[in-house]
Amino acid sequence: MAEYVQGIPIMRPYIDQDNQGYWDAVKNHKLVFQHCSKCDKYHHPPRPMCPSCHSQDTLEWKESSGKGIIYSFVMFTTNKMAYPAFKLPYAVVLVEMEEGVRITANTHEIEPDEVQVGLPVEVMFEELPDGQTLYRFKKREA
Amino acid sequence: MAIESIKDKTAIVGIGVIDFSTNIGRSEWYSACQCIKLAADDAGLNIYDIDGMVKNIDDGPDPSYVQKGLGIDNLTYHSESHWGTSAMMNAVQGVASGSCNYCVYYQAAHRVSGPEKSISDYRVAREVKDDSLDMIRYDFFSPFGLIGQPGYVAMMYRRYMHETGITPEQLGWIPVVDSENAAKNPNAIFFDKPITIDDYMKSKVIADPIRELDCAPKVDGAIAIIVTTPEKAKSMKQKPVIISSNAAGMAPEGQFHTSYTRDVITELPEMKNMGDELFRIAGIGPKDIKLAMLDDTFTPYVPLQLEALGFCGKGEGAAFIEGGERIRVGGELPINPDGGLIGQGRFDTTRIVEAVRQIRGTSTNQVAGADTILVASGAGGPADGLILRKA
Amino acid sequence: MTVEYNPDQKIPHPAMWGVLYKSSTPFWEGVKNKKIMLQKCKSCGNLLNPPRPMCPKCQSQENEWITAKGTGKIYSWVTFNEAPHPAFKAPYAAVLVELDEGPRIVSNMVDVKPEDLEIGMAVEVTFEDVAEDLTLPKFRKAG
Amino acid sequence: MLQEYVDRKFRTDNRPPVDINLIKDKVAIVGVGQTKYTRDSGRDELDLACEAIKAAVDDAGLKMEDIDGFDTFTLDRLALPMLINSLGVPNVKFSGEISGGGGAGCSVAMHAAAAVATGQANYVCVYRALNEASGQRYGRGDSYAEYMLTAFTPHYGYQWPFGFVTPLGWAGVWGKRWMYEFNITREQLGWWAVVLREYAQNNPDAIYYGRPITHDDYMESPMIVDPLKLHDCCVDTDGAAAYIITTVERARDLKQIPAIILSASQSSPIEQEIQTVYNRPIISGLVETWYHGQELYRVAEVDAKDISVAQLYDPYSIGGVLQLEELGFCERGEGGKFIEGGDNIRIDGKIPCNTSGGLLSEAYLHGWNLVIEGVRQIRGTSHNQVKDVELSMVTGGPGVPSSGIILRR
Repeated sequence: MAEYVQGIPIMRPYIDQDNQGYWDAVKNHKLVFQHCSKCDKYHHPPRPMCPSCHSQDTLEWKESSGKGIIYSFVMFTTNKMAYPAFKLPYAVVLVEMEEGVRITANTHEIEPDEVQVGLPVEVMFEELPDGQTLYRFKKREA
Repeated sequence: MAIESIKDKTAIVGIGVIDFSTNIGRSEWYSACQCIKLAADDAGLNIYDIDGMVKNIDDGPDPSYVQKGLGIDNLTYHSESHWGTSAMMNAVQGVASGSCNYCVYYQAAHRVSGPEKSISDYRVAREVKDDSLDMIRYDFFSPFGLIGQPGYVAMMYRRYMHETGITPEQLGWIPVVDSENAAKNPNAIFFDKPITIDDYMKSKVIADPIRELDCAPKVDGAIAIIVTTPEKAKSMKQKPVIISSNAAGMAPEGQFHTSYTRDVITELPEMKNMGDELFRIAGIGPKDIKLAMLDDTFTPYVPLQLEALGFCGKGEGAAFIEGGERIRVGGELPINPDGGLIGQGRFDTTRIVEAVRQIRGTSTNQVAGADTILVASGAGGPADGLILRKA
Repeated sequence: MTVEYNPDQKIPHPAMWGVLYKSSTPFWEGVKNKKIMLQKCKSCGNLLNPPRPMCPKCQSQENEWITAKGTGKIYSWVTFNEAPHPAFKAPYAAVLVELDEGPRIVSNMVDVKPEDLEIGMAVEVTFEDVAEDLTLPKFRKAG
Repeated sequence: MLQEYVDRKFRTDNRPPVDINLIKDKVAIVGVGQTKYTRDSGRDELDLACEAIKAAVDDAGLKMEDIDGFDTFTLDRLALPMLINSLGVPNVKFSGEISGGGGAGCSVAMHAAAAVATGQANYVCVYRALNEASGQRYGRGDSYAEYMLTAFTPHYGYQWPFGFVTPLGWAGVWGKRWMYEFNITREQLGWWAVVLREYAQNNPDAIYYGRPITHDDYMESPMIVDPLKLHDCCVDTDGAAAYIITTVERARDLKQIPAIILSASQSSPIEQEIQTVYNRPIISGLVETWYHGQELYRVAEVDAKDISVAQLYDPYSIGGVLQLEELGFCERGEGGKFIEGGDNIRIDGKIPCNTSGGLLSEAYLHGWNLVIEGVRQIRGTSHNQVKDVELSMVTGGPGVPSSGIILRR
């Protein structure tokens, strides 16, 4: 699943001071989430201050266990709504991580009919030819 | 018959300003959240009580972002506006119509270092040909090399010189007085000390007759202004600043700095329409104004605003500013005691912030008896303005 | 004396706005045929400049195109000492010409130096192929 | 946190009291206009907008110079000065734009109403023009590749790299979760599409006029992005529409029966994004719809059962059906059962919905066509007129900062 069509660039995030920690970690094959040490809460997507206590110096990056379950997903089956750099069909899964945060990504070696709500998955990383590092999810033992 | 007039129906109760810079080193999202936090502190308001948000369309993240950044439960009123400080009108209407309690107008724009720059670099690099990014009509100008606002304004200014005889030696008093005022304002980062008219005359002529010092520089900054009802304002931390009037105006054959097809191109009819409405709502006239916060993004617009708003007669704007005496603090009509945009950078909401400080009596360059202040924005295009007064 | 261009840079093309302002197409088609075309309201005779889909005087959406004489006077001008776009070599001037028919259009002069420009100078149109796919109406001193 | 959220009660204690609400009963929609809805207009958006606005001004019995305010989406590509230079509007005392895409479908009416109610403008024109079908499509994946490869809007950075660039895909994620949690079936969802298509057969302006479908057709239609089938998705449209808002007092002297705004509301609740609202404790509901609905009912001092007819913003069937739950027309999780067979949303059903064919079958005019249909139901001029309409509700899009209005005679 999620194979690329050659020659079409993959879109990328705009890195700024708020999300740099997140994408730097991905570059190093780590998944981190923003955490407020004072409120002991995770916030995703990362933001410039803790929405609960409005402080900045209590924000830290905590490494995720990388494990989660598929909370929901969509399957792109026609080119109408899909991004042309991806071979059809491909899934985008919303994964609820053990930390409680939900993130979206593509899947790795999961057949279309295996993609189901509740499937245990874990994160893995891949290097794209354009130098970008992205994460995906593969099956794991529950 | 209108149901109500907005006269005295709303008040400014909090302002938050981030230190301006040419490389702020933060995201616009951060700046938006932080300036609102500062404004809420200033007002003595719990951030979670904010239920309205308005902004200029190009300046900083959408209300839903800022709300998410601040953890606010629910916004019951939010919108965007294009020009000058016209979003203020949305804030006033939101509060006055009973749609929200506390509406914050935020402008978080990193015009030097922010994504706006990245987007334009990106477009140049990739030659993105997306027509939706060029909504404003320059198809009859750009092919001839008439590109950029200084050039657009210069075309009008040359005609203004021809028709009224205004000279650079007269217009130069705007940046000179701005620099004098800016030197007293720590947030006005472009002048440590005042300049002279000679300095102005030596300033580089970039689009003749426009000089470098005729144009406000770009800057990174963020400002938040909180609006509520005068009733709620009574129990808050600061002395409220009453919004006596608020209006906007446009006029036929208008374009952004390029209304060249009008019969007369050396007037600001949008500003005149706006000013007439502003004074009508407030029930006062130009003579009652103690201090004017005018749009000095490009200096030729200052004398034109003085004319359009009735502070002087047609063609008398140049004489009004010459020598600077009448527009300095202590003069007949002080203008921009904070240093204006020439001193602080292109950031329209600074005018409202300075007006609020003047009425509170906390300006770095206080005008005695500044209890009724006019704020004008959007010179050269759709105009908007406020009359603020002491409670 | 005419504007000099940097050959490796693309001059902004009016087609960039073509999708949003289709009513301008006949003007640029006219320029290709060495004519200045003006949009005129069929219902009230109002000249519409710049072109637009509806007449602001009578709200008619019916219009026709007339050919301008191509003569006019300089109404104002700007001299760029710094080029705001890489395709243009500074210094050069952009002039605002008031056509004898009334409308004002922006253009460049082909035979007058920026320092010799004057408001009121009588001018007439000429056409210059500035790029393979772009012809522009420009002006020279009349008479 | 989950429980805290599920138990969340709509706080009325901190809302401005109803008696100071200047919009309620004081403002009305007095003129509506639209161009032909097509798949390829061959005209620019400025041209389309001029035609629709002129039609709305004529419908109201006004002159163009009476208009002194404008409101639209931030998505709209027209620059206001060129629009008024074409229309011949001499002065604009108020203008505004609202972000959030289709969610602002009724916010624009609310802000126009606020401008009129506070005396800041007399006649506000709310307009939208788009060549969605023939031009750049908002909802198409391939259009992004030509457009921009970097997600300058921060939250898109977490979606775009994964080939996840279209609103339909984003919405599919919470739609799927809703179907999963409440056992909503595709068979049930199909009835939304089928009933709307029935309505379109009586509406000559609808793009799908003359092209009926059966429930079997729906079931056999191709999957576009699982969980959405072709007939679950709105119909890309070229066209423009406009309506005019003024005070009830001025409306009395005008040509049409005014559609009086009983209440108007907007909501952007916690963890709001553009469709990708995935970090809300629950995503199987539409919090923004629930909030704006509660506010609509609070200000109007009515309940769901008082609403005669509703136009619910439905860029995809799931968005329409889920709103039925959040607005209280049926219980939470019961949306699927509620529309089964379609009778509840048909013309003499419990709550007739999207009687012009909606975004699915009339036109995807970003909600303007829904407001216009809401007005027609009040005037009694709909092609699918509901009997004895007292209150006509219209809403803005789901999964984005949203909005709604209730109109009355």
